[in-house]
Amino acid sequence: MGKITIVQAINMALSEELARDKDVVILGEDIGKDGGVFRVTEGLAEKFGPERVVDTPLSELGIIGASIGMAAYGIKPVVEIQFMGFIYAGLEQIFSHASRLRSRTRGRFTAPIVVRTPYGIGIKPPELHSESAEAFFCHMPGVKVVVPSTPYHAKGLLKSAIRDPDPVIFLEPSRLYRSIKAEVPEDDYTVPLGKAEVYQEGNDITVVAWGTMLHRAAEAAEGFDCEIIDLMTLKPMDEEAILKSVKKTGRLVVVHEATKNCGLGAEIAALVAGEAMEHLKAPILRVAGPEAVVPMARLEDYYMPDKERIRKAYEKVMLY
Amino acid sequence: MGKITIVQAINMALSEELARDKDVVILGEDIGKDGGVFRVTEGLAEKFGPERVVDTPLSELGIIGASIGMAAYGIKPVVEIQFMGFIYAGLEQIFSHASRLRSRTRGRFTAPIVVRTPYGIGIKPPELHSESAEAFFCHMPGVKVVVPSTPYHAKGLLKSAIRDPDPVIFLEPSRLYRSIKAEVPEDDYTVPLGKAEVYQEGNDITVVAWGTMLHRAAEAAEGFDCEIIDLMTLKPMDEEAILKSVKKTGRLVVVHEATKNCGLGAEIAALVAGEAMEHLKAPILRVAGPEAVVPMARLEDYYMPDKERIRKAYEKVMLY
Amino acid sequence: MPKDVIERFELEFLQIINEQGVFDSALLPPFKDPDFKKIFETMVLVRTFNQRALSLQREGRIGTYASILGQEASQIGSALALEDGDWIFPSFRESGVFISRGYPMWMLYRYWMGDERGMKAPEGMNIFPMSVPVGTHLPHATGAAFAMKHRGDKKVAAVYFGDGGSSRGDFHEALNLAGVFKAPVIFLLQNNQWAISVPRARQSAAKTLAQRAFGYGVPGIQVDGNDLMAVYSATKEAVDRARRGDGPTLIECYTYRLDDHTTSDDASRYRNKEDVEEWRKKEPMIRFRLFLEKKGLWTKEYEEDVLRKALEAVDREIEAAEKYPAPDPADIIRYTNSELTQTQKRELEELGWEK
Amino acid sequence: MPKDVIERFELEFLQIINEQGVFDSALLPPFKDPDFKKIFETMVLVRTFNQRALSLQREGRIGTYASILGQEASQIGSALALEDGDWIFPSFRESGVFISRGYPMWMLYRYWMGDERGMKAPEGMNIFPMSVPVGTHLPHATGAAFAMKHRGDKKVAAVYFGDGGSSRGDFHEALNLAGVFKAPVIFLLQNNQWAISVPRARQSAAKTLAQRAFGYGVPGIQVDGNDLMAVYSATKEAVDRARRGDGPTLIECYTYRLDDHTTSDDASRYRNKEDVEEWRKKEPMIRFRLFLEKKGLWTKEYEEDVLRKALEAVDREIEAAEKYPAPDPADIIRYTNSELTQTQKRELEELGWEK
Ligand SMILES: Cc1ncc(C[n+]2csc(CCOP(=O)(O)OP(=O)(O)O)c2C)c(N)n1
Ligand SMILES: Cc1ncc(C[n+]2csc(CCOP(=O)(O)OP(=O)(O)O)c2C)c(N)n1
Ligand SMILES: [Mg+2]
Ligand SMILES: [Mg+2]
Repeated sequence: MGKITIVQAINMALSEELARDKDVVILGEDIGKDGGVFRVTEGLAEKFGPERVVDTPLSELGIIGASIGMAAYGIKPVVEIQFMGFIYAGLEQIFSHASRLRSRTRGRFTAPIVVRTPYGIGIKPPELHSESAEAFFCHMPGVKVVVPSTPYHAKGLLKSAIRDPDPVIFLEPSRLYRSIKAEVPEDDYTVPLGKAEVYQEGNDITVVAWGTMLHRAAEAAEGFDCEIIDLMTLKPMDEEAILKSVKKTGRLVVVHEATKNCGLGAEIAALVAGEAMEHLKAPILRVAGPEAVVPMARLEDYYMPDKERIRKAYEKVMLY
Repeated sequence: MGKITIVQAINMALSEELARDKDVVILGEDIGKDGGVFRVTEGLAEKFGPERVVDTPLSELGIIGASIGMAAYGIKPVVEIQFMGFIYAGLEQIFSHASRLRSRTRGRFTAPIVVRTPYGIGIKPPELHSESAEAFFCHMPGVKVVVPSTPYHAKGLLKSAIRDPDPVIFLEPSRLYRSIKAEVPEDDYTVPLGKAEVYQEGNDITVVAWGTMLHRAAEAAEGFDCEIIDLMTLKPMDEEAILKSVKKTGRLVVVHEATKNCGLGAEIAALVAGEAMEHLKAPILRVAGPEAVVPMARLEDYYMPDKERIRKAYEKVMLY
Repeated sequence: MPKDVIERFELEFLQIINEQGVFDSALLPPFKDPDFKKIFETMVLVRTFNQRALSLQREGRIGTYASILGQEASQIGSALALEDGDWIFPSFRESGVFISRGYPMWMLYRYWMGDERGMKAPEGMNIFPMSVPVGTHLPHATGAAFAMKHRGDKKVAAVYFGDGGSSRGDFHEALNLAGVFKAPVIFLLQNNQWAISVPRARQSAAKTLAQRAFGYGVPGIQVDGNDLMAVYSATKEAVDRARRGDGPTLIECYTYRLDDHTTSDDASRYRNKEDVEEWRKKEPMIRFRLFLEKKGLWTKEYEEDVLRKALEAVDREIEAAEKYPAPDPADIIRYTNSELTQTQKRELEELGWEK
Repeated sequence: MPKDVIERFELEFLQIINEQGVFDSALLPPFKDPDFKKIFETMVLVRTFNQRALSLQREGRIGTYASILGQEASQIGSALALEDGDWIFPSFRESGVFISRGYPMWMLYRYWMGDERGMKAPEGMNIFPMSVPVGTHLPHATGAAFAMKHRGDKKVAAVYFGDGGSSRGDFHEALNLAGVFKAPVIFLLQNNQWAISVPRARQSAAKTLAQRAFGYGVPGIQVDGNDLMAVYSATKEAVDRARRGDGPTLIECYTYRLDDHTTSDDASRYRNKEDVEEWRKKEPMIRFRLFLEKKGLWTKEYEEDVLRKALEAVDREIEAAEKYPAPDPADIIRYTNSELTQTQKRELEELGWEK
């Protein structure tokens, strides 16, 4: 089998999970005949039927809310939200219910839903189609947040997410959907949640990133001895992996697309400032979106951290 | 006039603003005859009539959404959400619309709404009545977030919020509502948004807090030389005030009720770790809620940072 | 071609036993005499539970409590139409539903004491925890019903919510999805005329809330919520329809909240005594007692005996609740995820909660 | 007492000009001949704008665009019933509404080029920016209408949204609040039968979407959305009612999306050509042309002339749009708040966007 895209890898994971377990049901707008606006679910409705690949009304609150009841009953819903900018209507369902059901009933009921949604900047779409609101979900105890950055991880992480006993928000970097290709095993492997991976080893700067920014941070690393960590599970975070690396390098740069203020970069910086201060040789820098919403297409490129901005941060921590 | 509570101070601010400007309208569940579940709006419906103190259906999304249209049209809505745990249904309206309307129309339309809501832990209520979700709103560019910690500031900040041209989330610490009293001038003063205040001067530790935790952090400070900053406006944050103090003390402790992960404490820690690293003599510590939702009454006291936990942090940064 | 009428709707109202205890025997569900007595006994038990909860709150032995006084028929009548495997999604004002489905009363008291363990429903009892954010649990019922259908299980989901809850977007999306999915779910709208201080007329300009059903292509009916037999009968019809695979129903139980909203509320601030007194005359126990009497099933001694037994039972439950060991603070963290996270392990240690 | 019918509803459908151009003169709004011609000219202009947008997109000169082909009557007919001071809350598929209210076409093109400045409505023109998150703008219209009432202004708000949008909780809460507040707002549901690939029948089990109105105690009507006169007439009635102080109305315009959802969509994946062709025969221009012809107001030469002028006008607008200077990156930050924050000042400097 040749190299495949993230879209195909996710499709493969969904297809395999639908085949493996009759209780897996996927729901969302336009995921049936249309195969999803990004074609992630292409072919699944034909293969598994409209009762398992369910086209829904335009009802984000409703389908996320319904998925909680489904999951509590014992089937396994995988909800697609068409773009992350439309997940906010379901935020109350996720935060007030999915994240708390286990705690509220001391384990009697749980809500192991998966909510998949494309996120991030970089495809010059209409407004609200470029959101990176991962920090909201990371601030919700009881919720897991996952971002794959390669086709291999996309498949393995999604399978883990589907089999996970907790609610998982699965964020798919829309810019990477078709822009990178890689070999992906056809067998049934998983990539564990909660574990980061060293994407590139190095000694001088620890760089933490995910999604599109992982690749950009790596491109920008030329000429620097960066240890680049692909965080993958944003929540619960692999603190040990980050601390271990920072203890080695003494420098930390976090790169993300979301607006800087209260983004996940803040948590990573705070973790290190609290637990590894004595190892730091430079300020902790965050390269992130400014205090503004993501602009429309004409200005999009200005907003998103680019190679130059990232390199500046690397330089700054090295020169400190 | 004698000392008054925060409830009374807010009532006074609302009453004065309703009297000052015919276009001020307050809306919410049970704010009319009932005077609000905390009696914050007591007497206002009688004074200003049901067209200006508007009892609404149970419709958080709807009233926050409607307030955006009202504000754009030119009247001044002040929405009460009964408890912060019920604001989530309106989060999309705040984030996808109120926060972006100015940017989206390059200033042609704006949404200067005020959303008031009691927040925080400490009154042993039913579930979801003890939320501290300030970080969500701080992560929204275009939104201001304000927390008063004394009756004086409550009145002055609310008046500023009502007159502010941007959307403001005004969080009222429910535990402080009636537990502290102070003299509050009867005249028309305001306390500016965006400015922190030094609540107590000191030289060894900068402590940043707001709401209930401000008072607790101060109680815990006995025997330490703490400079305690009452942040008041959580967004936009008074970075200068924080950095100035940390440059003096070299130590930072942030105290908040919300779960630590991706809470506002992370942003404050990250700011300092990025901008004032060279001044730090100790790790940055956050005293905050654990990775769990606020429990019900029987366990509530365990969750909320107490004097002992705060003192431990002070000790730790001093002994480092 | 001008202004053709393209659809017509009729909304029905069902009452079987009126306020004087007079009943329509053609409509009376086919219960046996012992069943009627059993129902009365449940009403007494539920009311006793409720009265004791109110006094425990006054004594500071439990926290805020939401009384169900006046709503016993709506709650018990509907719960009675369900079967053991069915799933129930209650709001916070459903003691009567819990108790008539056999939920341990001591656990309910425990919950109102502020202890999550009270909502850990016994295995096999599919009662979701009370939903505190009003109306937000409706989609859960739709989802569970979808799952029942998916699995081919002949079960139904029943969800309880108030007139206030009917104004939330969750109501709309849950009913609309249920209609589209033909999901076996019964929407039991407990219209008790008030959402704290907001009267029903301020909640919506619609004359009834049942008529919302038409907008979703779903059957809807308004029933006299103080008539247990009417509530039972309408619910039974809806349950049968759902179990047959014919989809959801919206039932508006027209009743009245006789007490304050909760023990934190003072209803005298916003409604007048006379109206409440009018409704007190229509409360469901009076009518059911008259009905039993007409059927020769009621005597004063019988009721006294029932009440005494109920008081004893409730006392035992209170004792059990009160002597239950205090919760472990580590539970705060422990039940957040399926496994402890790295952060949580560190926190448990730092907080000294680990054993 | 059993099952009394307590409410009855009838839903009406309005058509004035049928597919053959035959019209009911009793119902025909009192337009003069030049008005009818002006309306036709607007239809041509709107369609020209739309066709050019589609080709600009194919040439890579604008971004994703949502065609309105087939919906011209629903959009223009309703917009025509509004007055200049009224407020309009459009979705992203409302070019026809914008243009018939006089919104500069170059600004619309600019917007679809990915430039926020295209939604900076000219002063005095109260058109909200297109709402991208479907259905979320309905409460804004209710709120603006509330404000009009509060100020005693004799204005109305009109909000446009689709069949998909009607499934969202925002729809429910906005309509319910409008009913309670008796707010002067017209809910213009553009039922074009599709929400991307989801057909109307999958959006709700209800036969019509107009019947939702009953659930809010609000008048509702379904109109032939391809009949401009019917749309105008129903909207005018609703606008008059609202302006009189008699509250909101829900109007379902029954129409059809003839093109792909947007330029990013391929509708052939999910609907068959034959159905689309059936609807193409019913599209609003054909019928309006026949109507004009019957009234002796149409000739081939007239239409050719109108079209030529429209093409010229649209070309000028495209030119204006394309030569408009590029936006300033500092605008990204500058328009976030009323004033720059400390963070933003630092960021502008760091990013080198300050001038
Ligand atoms: C979403 C939400 N908003 C507000 C509240 C506060 N609150 C608790 S009960 C209640 C009224 C509920 O009215 P209704 O739905 O009619 O139920 P009832 O109390 O009458 O049983 C309110 C406003 C809440 N719990 N949840
Ligand atoms: C809340 C939300 N969910 C999903 C989308 C993606 N999306 C854009 S348009 C559309 C369909 C809208 O259908 P309808 O409301 O009928 O309007 P139409 O496109 O037919 O004009 C969808 C699903 C969105 N923009 N907003
Ligand atoms: Mg009620
Ligand atoms: Mg549509």
